Amino acid sequence: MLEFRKEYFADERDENLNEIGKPTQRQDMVGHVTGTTTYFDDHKLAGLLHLKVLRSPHHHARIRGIDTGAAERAPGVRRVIRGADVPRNLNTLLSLLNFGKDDEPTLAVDKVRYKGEPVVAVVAHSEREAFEALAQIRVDYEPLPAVFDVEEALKAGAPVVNETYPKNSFEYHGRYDHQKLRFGDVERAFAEADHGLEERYQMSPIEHAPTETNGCVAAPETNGRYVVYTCAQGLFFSLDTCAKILDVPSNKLHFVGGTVGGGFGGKVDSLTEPLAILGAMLTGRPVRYVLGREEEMQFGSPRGAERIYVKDAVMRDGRITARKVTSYFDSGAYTRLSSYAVIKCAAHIPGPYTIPNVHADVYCVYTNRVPATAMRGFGVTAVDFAIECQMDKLAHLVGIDPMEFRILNAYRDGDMKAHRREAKNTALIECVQVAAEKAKWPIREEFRRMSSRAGGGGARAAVPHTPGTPAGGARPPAPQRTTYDRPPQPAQAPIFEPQKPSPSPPSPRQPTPAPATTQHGAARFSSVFGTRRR
Amino acid sequence: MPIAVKTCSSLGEAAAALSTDRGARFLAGGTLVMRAVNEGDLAVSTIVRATDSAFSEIRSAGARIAIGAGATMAQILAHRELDFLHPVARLIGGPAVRSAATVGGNLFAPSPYGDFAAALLALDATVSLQGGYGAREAPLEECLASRERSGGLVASVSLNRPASPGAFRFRKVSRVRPKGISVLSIAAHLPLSGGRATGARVAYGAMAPTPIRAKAVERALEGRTLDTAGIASALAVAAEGTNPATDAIASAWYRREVLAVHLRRLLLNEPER
Amino acid sequence: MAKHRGRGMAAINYPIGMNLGGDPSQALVHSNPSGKFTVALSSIDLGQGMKSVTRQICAETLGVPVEDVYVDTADSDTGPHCMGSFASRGTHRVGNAVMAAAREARGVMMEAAAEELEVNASDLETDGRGNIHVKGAPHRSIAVKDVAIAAQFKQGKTISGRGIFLVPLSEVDPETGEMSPATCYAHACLVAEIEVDDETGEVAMVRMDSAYELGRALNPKLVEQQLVGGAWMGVSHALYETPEPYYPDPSHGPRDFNEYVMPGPGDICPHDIAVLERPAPDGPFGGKGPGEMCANPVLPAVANAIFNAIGVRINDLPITPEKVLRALKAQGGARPQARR
Amino acid sequence: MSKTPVQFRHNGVDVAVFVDGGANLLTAIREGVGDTAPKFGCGQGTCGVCTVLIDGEPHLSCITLAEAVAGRSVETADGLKNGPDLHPLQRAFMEHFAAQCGFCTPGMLMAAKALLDKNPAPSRAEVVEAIGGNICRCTGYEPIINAVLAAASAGPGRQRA
Repeated sequence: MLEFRKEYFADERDENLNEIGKPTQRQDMVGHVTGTTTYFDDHKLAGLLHLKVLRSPHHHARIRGIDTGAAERAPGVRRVIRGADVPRNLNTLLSLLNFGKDDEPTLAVDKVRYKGEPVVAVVAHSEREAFEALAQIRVDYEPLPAVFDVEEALKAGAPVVNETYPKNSFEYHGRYDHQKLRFGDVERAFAEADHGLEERYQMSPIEHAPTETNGCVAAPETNGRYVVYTCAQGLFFSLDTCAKILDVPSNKLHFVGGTVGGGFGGKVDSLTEPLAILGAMLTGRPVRYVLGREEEMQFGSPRGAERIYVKDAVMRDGRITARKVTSYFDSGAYTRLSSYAVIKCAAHIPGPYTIPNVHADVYCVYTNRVPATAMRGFGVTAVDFAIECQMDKLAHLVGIDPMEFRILNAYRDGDMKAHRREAKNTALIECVQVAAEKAKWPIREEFRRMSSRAGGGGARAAVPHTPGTPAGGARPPAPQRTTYDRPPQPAQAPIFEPQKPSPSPPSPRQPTPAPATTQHGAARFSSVFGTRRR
Repeated sequence: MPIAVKTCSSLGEAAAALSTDRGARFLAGGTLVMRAVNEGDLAVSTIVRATDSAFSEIRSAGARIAIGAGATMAQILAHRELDFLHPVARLIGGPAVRSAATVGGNLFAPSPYGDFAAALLALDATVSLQGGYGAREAPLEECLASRERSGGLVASVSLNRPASPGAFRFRKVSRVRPKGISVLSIAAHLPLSGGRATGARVAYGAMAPTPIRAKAVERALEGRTLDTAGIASALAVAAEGTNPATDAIASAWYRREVLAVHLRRLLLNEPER
Repeated sequence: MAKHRGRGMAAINYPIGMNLGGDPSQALVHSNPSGKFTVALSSIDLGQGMKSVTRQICAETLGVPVEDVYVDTADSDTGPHCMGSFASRGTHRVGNAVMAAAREARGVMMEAAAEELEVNASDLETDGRGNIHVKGAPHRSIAVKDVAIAAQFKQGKTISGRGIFLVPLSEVDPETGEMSPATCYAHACLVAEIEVDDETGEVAMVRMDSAYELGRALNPKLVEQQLVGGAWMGVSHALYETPEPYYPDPSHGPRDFNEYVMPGPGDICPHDIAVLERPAPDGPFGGKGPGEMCANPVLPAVANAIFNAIGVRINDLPITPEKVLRALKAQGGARPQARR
Repeated sequence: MSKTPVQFRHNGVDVAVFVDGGANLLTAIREGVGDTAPKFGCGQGTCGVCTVLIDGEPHLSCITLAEAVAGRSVETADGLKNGPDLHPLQRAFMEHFAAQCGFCTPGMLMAAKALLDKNPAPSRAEVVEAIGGNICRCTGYEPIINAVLAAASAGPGRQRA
């Protein structure tokens, strides 16, 4: 059951549109119900070869030797691929945004850092022959102590998971092992609070479990190009990642995809594309590399676990006066995208509430498990769980209805957020009011009358004194509005522009000098942190 | 080596093929063998099939019922005289699994699978084992205990109809509805004499490496009424002889912890969650 | 044995688009000689409806019927650059890029129509049914098809447009965390009602009531798909799924869909949803993006409902029967809280 | 590698394909016949995206030995529509927006068809049971259940729980 509550924010909308707001049928629906929607594995290619990988049976081990002799001679085998065959066998996904150091091989060479890490790939005529060849590969491992707990991993003397980051934590701004968020003075607020509450929350990893597993088919095209049928969630993200790893110009690769059997974040990592293309390059034949379901479940990157400590100060009248968060992202053995989730998490704290004193330290930690990646709600789902459980406990502590407690502390238009930007276009209060009404959960009249559009700003717009930060505690807030903050556009205003060149994108707030040298052939999309490598 | 497929017209021929080839596996419903083949299990080099129609026949004569090991869960569900087994068969997989999964295959399904086998245990089933040179009968319990090393082929299972329609009870506890695999399952045959249990049979699925009889419970129920007081001593020994696994579905601790709760609910006919 | 019902709630917001910017998407729109339009993207439809929502955005902007637009997301040779489908960026970022491209194409289309009708382009408007006419004079009209033919074969114009939407880079202050992480936010509040079996620790969903604010709902059916499916995933995250059931011990990971537990069709509960629309000033027709945030309020709402039902707090996800049972035993049994 | 010929009826048409030893029916249909409507989701018999009907009964084609369908009749989602006319289940799935990524849809439709062919007026519980072996990660199942109920012909079964 779904209803639209058009009475809310009606003055901000124009309902006189032709196509927008209509329940138009999906463009892809006929294809879906007739089974004719074409996914990456639905292309028929003559002479198709199959690629399978040998994975580490150890969580952490040194590789003393690899013997692929018997596998190379096995029936049906066209090519055995080892780390040395990969042109650039070290990468980090966000190097395309110049964020982080290359830390992950396509095929492990000296060491395996998680159970399931790919070590050798075999390309054979049939899947059965590939499996048979894999069974004939001998790898001499020297098992090493492993670490699985994020807080254990940060202790002195913990096994070093990933030598690129010898402290088992991602490096931020060239100097910190975590991302900081500082806003106001939490310690003073704790000292002055009526109540304090500190709790620990833990989210286990989560598997994306799309019904279509990760995979691709790569095939030689004409002119030395390779076509790749893929389920990548970012077509160019994967293309440029492959161009870098394979050290080829990006226009040698032609990616075809865009129709994916579920992703949820699990198809961002280019888990199969680089090896499949390399297989096609080395054999001159189409190569299919599709993860089996057990591989997908056990070795496809999951949403990483998070451990979160939340400490709050609350007054008897229900005002939350401080929130302090320490959070650990379990990145697994390599960075992939967890470094970015940390930033997103830091920005999200303290949740959709106006709290005058906020303090957070967020860590990206390496452990000997399957590297984590993005998933629906990346960087936010777990911290929302922690914050909202905490909110329930605080409401209970001060004896206020949890709905009213949310409304009381909700952020409103014009309030200053902890990451020092003004809250705009907020609607938390209205959501609480409507949910309460639907659930027949009584809230008092004064709370039913409150609005996200009133009562914010003013004193709530100030950046408070923040100890330990540059003099005065606060820089003046940076410009609030980007070039894209257009006023609401009445749609019947004629959507017409005479032909002219597209408006050039506004320049970033801080101009980004072109990097002096790129370290790989692929174009770098943008540079989140300028040219400084962190 | 490509996989060889041997299609045999008789079970004897199939049993002979199995006994001479270490890489041979008997294909019934496919839920175990085809999965292994798909996943590159190199231990399977030959698939042996039987086309003998008797292999999937269900025959009832009086109180005794013989079910061909190749009978599927769907066949069980379609057979009116096996209505007491319908609640069991209906909880095996989804409909597509039930049109393939066989009674014989369920005897070899690793824990936590094997709920149908647990039901058969509670019904004192015997199995007919086909070897290369002939057939023999054995109690199901014995067959399960030696299933990892037995070379024979199960041809059929035989069981008696429950003493009365309400005497056979079955519960399967799973996390997912309608198709979840077992946290545990409990089957019980509870004949009553003068309102008291006599010759009770209780079996568990997923409480040990194979489905097992709960003999301490059976003994404790003897001569008791099926009410709170009457079953108390049975509940106290519910976990005796169990050796459950910790797996993705539940821990050994949890399985042991809730076993007596579910046993009580079964014995008292309390509603499930 | 006792079953205890409880209700809990949670409220959340969610940032739209890739954190920190540096987040571009491009689109190309062009007409064939019959006035039918193609949108070329390299963006990904992974079920969320990328093709469908950008098709509506393009049709609305051009002023033509939606059937006259087709979106192709397939190919890196023909679709211009897009970062990809993640971070709830699709509708907002790609939608804006398509709008910009469609606006440019519309500009050419209107000039071509103006030339045919011998009026100023600024005096023309589209009727949304495939025609362009003089404002206030609907009889002075020309079909988009005829405009396309004239542009192609007579005037030598390409009815096409390019669009890019870029959220520029924002730095993060190392000391304070000052940053511009997102351009707009979606919101939600959800009430979960559950039932706990205090002997087994099993938690069953009873019902959910929710309110989601997600900017303008560009297609209400696509919104419904996200909210219904997303809330199901939220229940799954709350009570069922993980590849490491005994985290941080990595053993006993599931290998298939029997072992990876997620709610089946027999586990779902009624869910009543209200949708609020506060248009995003920078969104395409005010759209934000409901795809990710829809799952998030369910997790804490369920945890809070369990407290309401039996008085135990479970701080570890997923909230399995085992965790509930252990907590109940530690507490010495259920302590139901005041009914809500 | 030696191949084995298998003949069967595919959506009403006799076909013959050559398969490897131990090949499953899904591979025979996708690669041999060229019908890519049934999908590979697990190869384990646990997800249902490869569901087809064999002699009218639902089966998981990934765990069905290809040779075992010799002489039998196999139906896939590709054969659901009658010329240009969509099957009532297909129309109902469209009307109820019962697909997002679409990957589970061909298998889901066949599981539903197996039900409706035998029980044209199922209860909600019967629909839940019928699709219980099919995983959908996108929709939350509710629209699928509603679509199957809508596709079922009207009857007293619709009113049952």
